[in-house]
Amino acid sequence: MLASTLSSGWFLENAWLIPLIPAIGFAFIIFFGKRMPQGGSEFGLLSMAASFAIAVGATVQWIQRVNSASSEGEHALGGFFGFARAVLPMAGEEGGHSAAFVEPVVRTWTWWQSGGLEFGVGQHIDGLSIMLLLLVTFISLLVQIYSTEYVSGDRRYTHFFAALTLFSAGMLVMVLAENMIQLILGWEIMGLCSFMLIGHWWEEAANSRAALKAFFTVRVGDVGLLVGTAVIFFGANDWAVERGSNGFSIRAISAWALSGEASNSVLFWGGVALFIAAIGKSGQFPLHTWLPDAMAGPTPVSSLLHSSTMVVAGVFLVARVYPVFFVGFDILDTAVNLITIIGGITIIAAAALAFVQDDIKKVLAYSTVSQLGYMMLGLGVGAWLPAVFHIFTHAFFKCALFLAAGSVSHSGSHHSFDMKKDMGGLARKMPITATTWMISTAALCGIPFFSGFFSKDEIIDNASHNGYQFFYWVGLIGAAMTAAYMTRATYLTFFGAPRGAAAGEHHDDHSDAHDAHAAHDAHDDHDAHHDDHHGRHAGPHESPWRITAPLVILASLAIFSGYLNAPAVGTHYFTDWVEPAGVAVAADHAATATDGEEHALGFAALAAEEEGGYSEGCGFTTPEDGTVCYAPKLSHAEFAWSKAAPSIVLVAFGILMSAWLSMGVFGDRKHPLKGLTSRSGIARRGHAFLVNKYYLDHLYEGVIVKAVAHPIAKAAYWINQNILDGVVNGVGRSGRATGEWVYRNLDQRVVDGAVNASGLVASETGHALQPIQSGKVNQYGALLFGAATVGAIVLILVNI
Amino acid sequence: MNMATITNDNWLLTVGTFLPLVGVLLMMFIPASEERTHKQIGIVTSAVTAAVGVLTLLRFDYGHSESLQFFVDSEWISVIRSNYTIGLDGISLPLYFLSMVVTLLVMIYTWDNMPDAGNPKSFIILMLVLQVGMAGSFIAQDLILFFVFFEVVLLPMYFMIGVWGGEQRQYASLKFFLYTMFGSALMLVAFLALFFQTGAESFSFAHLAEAGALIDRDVQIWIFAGMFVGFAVKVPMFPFHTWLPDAHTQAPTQGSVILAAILLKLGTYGFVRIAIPMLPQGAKAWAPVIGILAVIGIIYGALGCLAQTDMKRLIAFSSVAHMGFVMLGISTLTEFGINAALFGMVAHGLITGMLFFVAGSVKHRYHTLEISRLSGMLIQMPRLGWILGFAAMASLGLPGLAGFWGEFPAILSAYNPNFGLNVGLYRVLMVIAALGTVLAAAYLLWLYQRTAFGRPNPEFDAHAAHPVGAGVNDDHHGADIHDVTPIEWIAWTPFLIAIVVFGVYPQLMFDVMDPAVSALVERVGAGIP
Amino acid sequence: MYAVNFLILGALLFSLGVFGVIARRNAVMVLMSIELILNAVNVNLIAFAMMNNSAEGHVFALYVIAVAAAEVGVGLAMVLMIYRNRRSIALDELSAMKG
Amino acid sequence: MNALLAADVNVAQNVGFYVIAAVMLYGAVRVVSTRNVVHAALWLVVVLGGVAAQYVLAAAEFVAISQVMVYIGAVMVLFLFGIMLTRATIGSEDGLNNRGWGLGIPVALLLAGTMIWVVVDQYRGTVLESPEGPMPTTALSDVFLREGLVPFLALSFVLLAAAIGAIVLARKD
Repeated sequence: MLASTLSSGWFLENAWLIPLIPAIGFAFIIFFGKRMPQGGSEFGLLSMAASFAIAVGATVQWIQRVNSASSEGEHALGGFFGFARAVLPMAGEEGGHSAAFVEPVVRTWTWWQSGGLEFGVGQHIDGLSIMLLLLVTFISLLVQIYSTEYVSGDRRYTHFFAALTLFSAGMLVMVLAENMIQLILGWEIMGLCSFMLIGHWWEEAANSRAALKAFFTVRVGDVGLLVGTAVIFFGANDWAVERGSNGFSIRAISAWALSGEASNSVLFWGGVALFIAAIGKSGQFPLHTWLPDAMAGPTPVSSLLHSSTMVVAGVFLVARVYPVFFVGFDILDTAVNLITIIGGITIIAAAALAFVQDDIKKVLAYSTVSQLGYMMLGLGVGAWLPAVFHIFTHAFFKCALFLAAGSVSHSGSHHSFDMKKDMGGLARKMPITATTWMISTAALCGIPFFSGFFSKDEIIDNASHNGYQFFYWVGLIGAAMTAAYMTRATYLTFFGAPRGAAAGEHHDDHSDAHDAHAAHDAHDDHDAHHDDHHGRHAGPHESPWRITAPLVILASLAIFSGYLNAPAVGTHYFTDWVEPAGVAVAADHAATATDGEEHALGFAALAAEEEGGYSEGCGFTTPEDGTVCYAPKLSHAEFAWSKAAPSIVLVAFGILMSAWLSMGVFGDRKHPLKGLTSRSGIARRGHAFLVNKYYLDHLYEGVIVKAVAHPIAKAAYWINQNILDGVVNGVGRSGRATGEWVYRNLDQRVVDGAVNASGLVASETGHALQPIQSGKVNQYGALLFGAATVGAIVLILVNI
Repeated sequence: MNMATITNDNWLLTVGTFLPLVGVLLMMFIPASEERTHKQIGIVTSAVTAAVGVLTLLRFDYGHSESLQFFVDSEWISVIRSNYTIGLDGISLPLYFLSMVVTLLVMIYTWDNMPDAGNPKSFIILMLVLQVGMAGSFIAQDLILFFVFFEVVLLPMYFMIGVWGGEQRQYASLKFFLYTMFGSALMLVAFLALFFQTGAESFSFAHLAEAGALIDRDVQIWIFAGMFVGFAVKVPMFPFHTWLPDAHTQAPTQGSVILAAILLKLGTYGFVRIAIPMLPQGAKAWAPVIGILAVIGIIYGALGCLAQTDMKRLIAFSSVAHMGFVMLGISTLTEFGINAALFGMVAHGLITGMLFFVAGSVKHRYHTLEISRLSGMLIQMPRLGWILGFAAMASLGLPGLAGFWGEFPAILSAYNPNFGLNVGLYRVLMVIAALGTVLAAAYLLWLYQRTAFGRPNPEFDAHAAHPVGAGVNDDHHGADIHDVTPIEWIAWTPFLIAIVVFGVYPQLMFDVMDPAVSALVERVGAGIP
Repeated sequence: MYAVNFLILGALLFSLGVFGVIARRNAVMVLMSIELILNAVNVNLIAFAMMNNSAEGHVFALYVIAVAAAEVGVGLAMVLMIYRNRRSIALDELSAMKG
Repeated sequence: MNALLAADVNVAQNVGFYVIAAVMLYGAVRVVSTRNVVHAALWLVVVLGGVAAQYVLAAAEFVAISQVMVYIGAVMVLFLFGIMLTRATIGSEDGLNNRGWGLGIPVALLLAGTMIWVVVDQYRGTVLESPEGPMPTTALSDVFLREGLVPFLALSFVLLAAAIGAIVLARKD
């Protein structure tokens, strides 16, 4: 049978080990961590390494599987082209490579049952999950290595690693979730760990409040997740049960959504509910306020949260059950839908906010938000693959950026994150950090030939390709703004004159220093460490290898990861490996195997050829009887430098403009001695020039920046802090107030009052005790006989 | 019982239920002054009882969990046609066993946490009697028998609160007593009405479940109303809940734990086992009311929690919210909902019981439960702090812990209720209930942040003299502010393990309950034209 | 003559006894009221025995009398003891003392 | 009064019944209402005596005898001793009723009403044919020593226990 040629392998079969190992590692850390020489971090590292190894193995085997499949599907191309021309004239050139449907590797074990239905827990391995498994394990590993140095000597070192490991485990569970419940499981575990990690230094009220806020805001979104899951479940269940599956299984849901039998309203409302969850988790526009506050956590946490795990979860959710959204919001038939709106707003709003941050981590935080906006936008405009690809590339360079920022604060600015106070001119002191930072920045800005370019540009391109013209422009503007604020941050951190701690000063107001100070609270054994910490930080210097090594690796990936799918140079491996082919396959595949059976591989490729059911096109027309679709057939805009040109130009413009402004604005603020000499040297050469520069300076700072950047961005920021944030806090506060009121008035007065007033307990509520005590026995007598009588009477009445 | 019945070891239930009385008898003859002996007897007795419970678990035929097992049916009060009918099926098995385990653990906890009023003799005797009542209620298959056990529970708890309680114990205990008595009175009337309406032939559940469905609708509604009040008081549901916070706050730790873990379940169990199958049409008529009240309870309880300044009272209010979820599940009359409700009962028993244990220990150390005065628990006693955090997370329904499996399926089931109940209404209820989970997160995290995070309150740091053994890490411990003691570990570990195990692999319980529930829903469906 | 007579008499006595139990504060008085109740029951027993002339009714009445005697004995003894400890036999003070 | 004139009713017996009943009820009312403990005890004697008389009317001599002996002989004495030993004031005393004693009235009325209604509803018109001679004591002894034996023994134990208990309780030490 043809399917047998779809290769599989031990790693694919047992991918479920990948989340299991870190989970066990977590248990080990909790129970034995404190007794271990390395305080339990070794368990974390070991487990992550093991998971990574398995993930690599699985990836390799998956690629083999894909190749074996597409070799089957070769001569399905003709039909594919035919369809492509028929439906979408532009689609022909691309996608000749993803014709054959690659059966995911699904295994399930019975997890719980209800109403006679058994629901499984297991693995659902397809391109998407493979990609994320690899990504998450890899980045978690790097972050843990980095942390061994970064949080060394922390009083809760062990707990930190425990939480970190469990966090990765949660994300991994979610990534290979076979059904929605399992997805929720991973989703919530991550929420919990983010609470533990962001609030890691909970001695400071601010930190614990940030943690609370993060968990709470995400939890608000989770209502959507619960409701959405319920809606989809009951929508899909009957359909799925007929085919030996159930309404939780992700495959069943996808197939059902595309089967054409699903009611659109159910899909729409289910989609909306699920998307609300995604908004909360991925920090999309109205609910993004928790994300910057989450910077209260240690830097490794921020990097892990914002690169590949926590915030990506929302995007992953949308990508995972994409058919629901595809049909529910009928993407490709509209010029605007909920996802694109939210995504677009997020891109611009977050980017604008990033301009006015002094805290380097907050700049990165907002840039993350805005990049997530891109991913959402991509999914919204039907550019599934570019969006997923952007998750992939973004993870590397964003993680690198955060780690670099951490490295700066760790070794350069004495635990401060304030760019204006404590940084500047660090490029010379910390060459490696600076280089990696700038590479990653280039990638983030989308400068050609860096990874970010290939992913982000694809998204923007497809936006116009699929008829979302407006959001095409939003994307472009966003790109320019990204470039601008990143340039500003780069300049403030690494160029110009050193300021504050960067200049070796030891200012002792650590008001703004989040990190290690909280860690070094009054503990004798740590005080020693604390001191030599200071000692090591006599002045800015490069960080030790455990910090720089991950940086270098990530930075190199920030360059090269893009070439996995660089149409500019004609590579499309990523597309081949990750994108599910939108072809109809024989229906018996909807059945999920149970009891750990590997999913029966059936006539995937065969069905695809024989009755060319796919040529109708999944997601556009209903698949013929006996066939189901697991993914909509999407077309890709083909790449052309001409189309890429506008974004490139805008990016370049953004960079130059911002660089120019930055130099002007921040160039010679507050004159440290070093800066003065150089400037006086210039002064000797040409007075007029200096004066002019000064005027320009004045002009920029006084007019342009103040007039443009500040009011607008500040306004956005103000809205953010006061209105949106106010809502979140307000909800909490008003909830509290309502509670007070209800409790005091309703509960204590009305309901309770009624009881107390009823002569049995007491005539007056105030001194309830006195009357109760007096004549207890007699009152019981009265009560007893009274009750007996009443009972008797009713008996009689019943009996008449 | 005759030989035939002995062979399929149905002596198990009778023994398991009445074994504690042996201990009671024994203790009668030992002077109250020998406190250690009494505690030992208490522990041994409840341990043996639990052992019998384990044996029951082993002998239980999981293949037929929908049918009654260890069934005994022998003459009791033939005058009123009430028999000694007992049996166990998938619905009652978890609760039956839970009651035994909880009693055992509470006994162990009592070893060095005797309430101030002292006199362990009567305290332990009361707990043992309580155990008999609880276990009996879960195995009874005869209305009168059930009622007797149901009432047996009442008095010991009354004295527990009234004698070993806090400052306002008389008030709280009397309130508890009157509320429940009021409920029981109406309940008894409803039982008798049902009995006579079905031709006064037998009180056995099986008979009534068949005959009850034939009563015409209006009568069913009235009888159901009576049972509704009786059980709703015990649950407690929204308008009848005000006894709960007082009782919980005033009761000794042991009392609170047993109250939360088992007693509240008697009400919900009554709904599932008696009210709904025996009066299908009445149930259908009342279901929307129950659903609405349940959801009100969810939101209302959560708001109540947000308003609390006392830790124990907060936990008590959270019970109202959680039982709201349980009742919501029941009110949908679906297999999903009732499964969820049954799971929720056990989960809530474990989790809230655990929370009350922690609250008790906090009180024991700080001599206050004022949230505003507690702070930095994680520094002064990290282990206790972590346990509190764990329990809080479980309580707010985190997946992977037991609470989730009671909460989520209940919400899920509300999406389409059974037997043509008003779908629109229930979907609204579902959304509101889902919002309730957010509030749950809010108050529990708020509690945790206020009590566990931050730095210890100086007023307690002051008398932090010398480090004490238990659970030392690099923090110093006050003279009486010490971390979890060995006894507490012994008493708590089973709870913690159970919460995780059931959370990770819920099939353990669903597997037992589901067939029974399906059969039950089928029967209900048959009774609804 | 009519059975109703006896039964009504019993009912009235019983109710009076109940009233006494509820209303009285002095322990001894409560005991007396209980005696009233018991006797009311006895009257009924005898009446029924007469109705279907059998001896059981009488036997039961005798049982009741005996038990009543015992009850009074113990009850008064307790009252005495309580009085000795508390110098009062007012029930409400008693119940106030007990938790 | 038509009850009196009913053909098959022994008038004398009825008159006796009503007279005694009236006395008893009055006594009972006084028992629960008087302000004087001693008086209450004495009124109780009246009631108990009345009961005994009713027994006689109902042809239950043996019960009547034991009633007189046990109650009026023993129990009342006990009561008087109790009153005396607890130094209840011989004169009238206030606060003999507790607050909330009013609660008793409705309960009692309700109870009486219910029972009477039930009784009347059930036994209206049933006539107790006046028995030929008193119930023979042998019959009683038969019941006592045959099926009634176990309860009889149990009862004796109860009495014994009560006696001992009373002694233990009341003993000064």
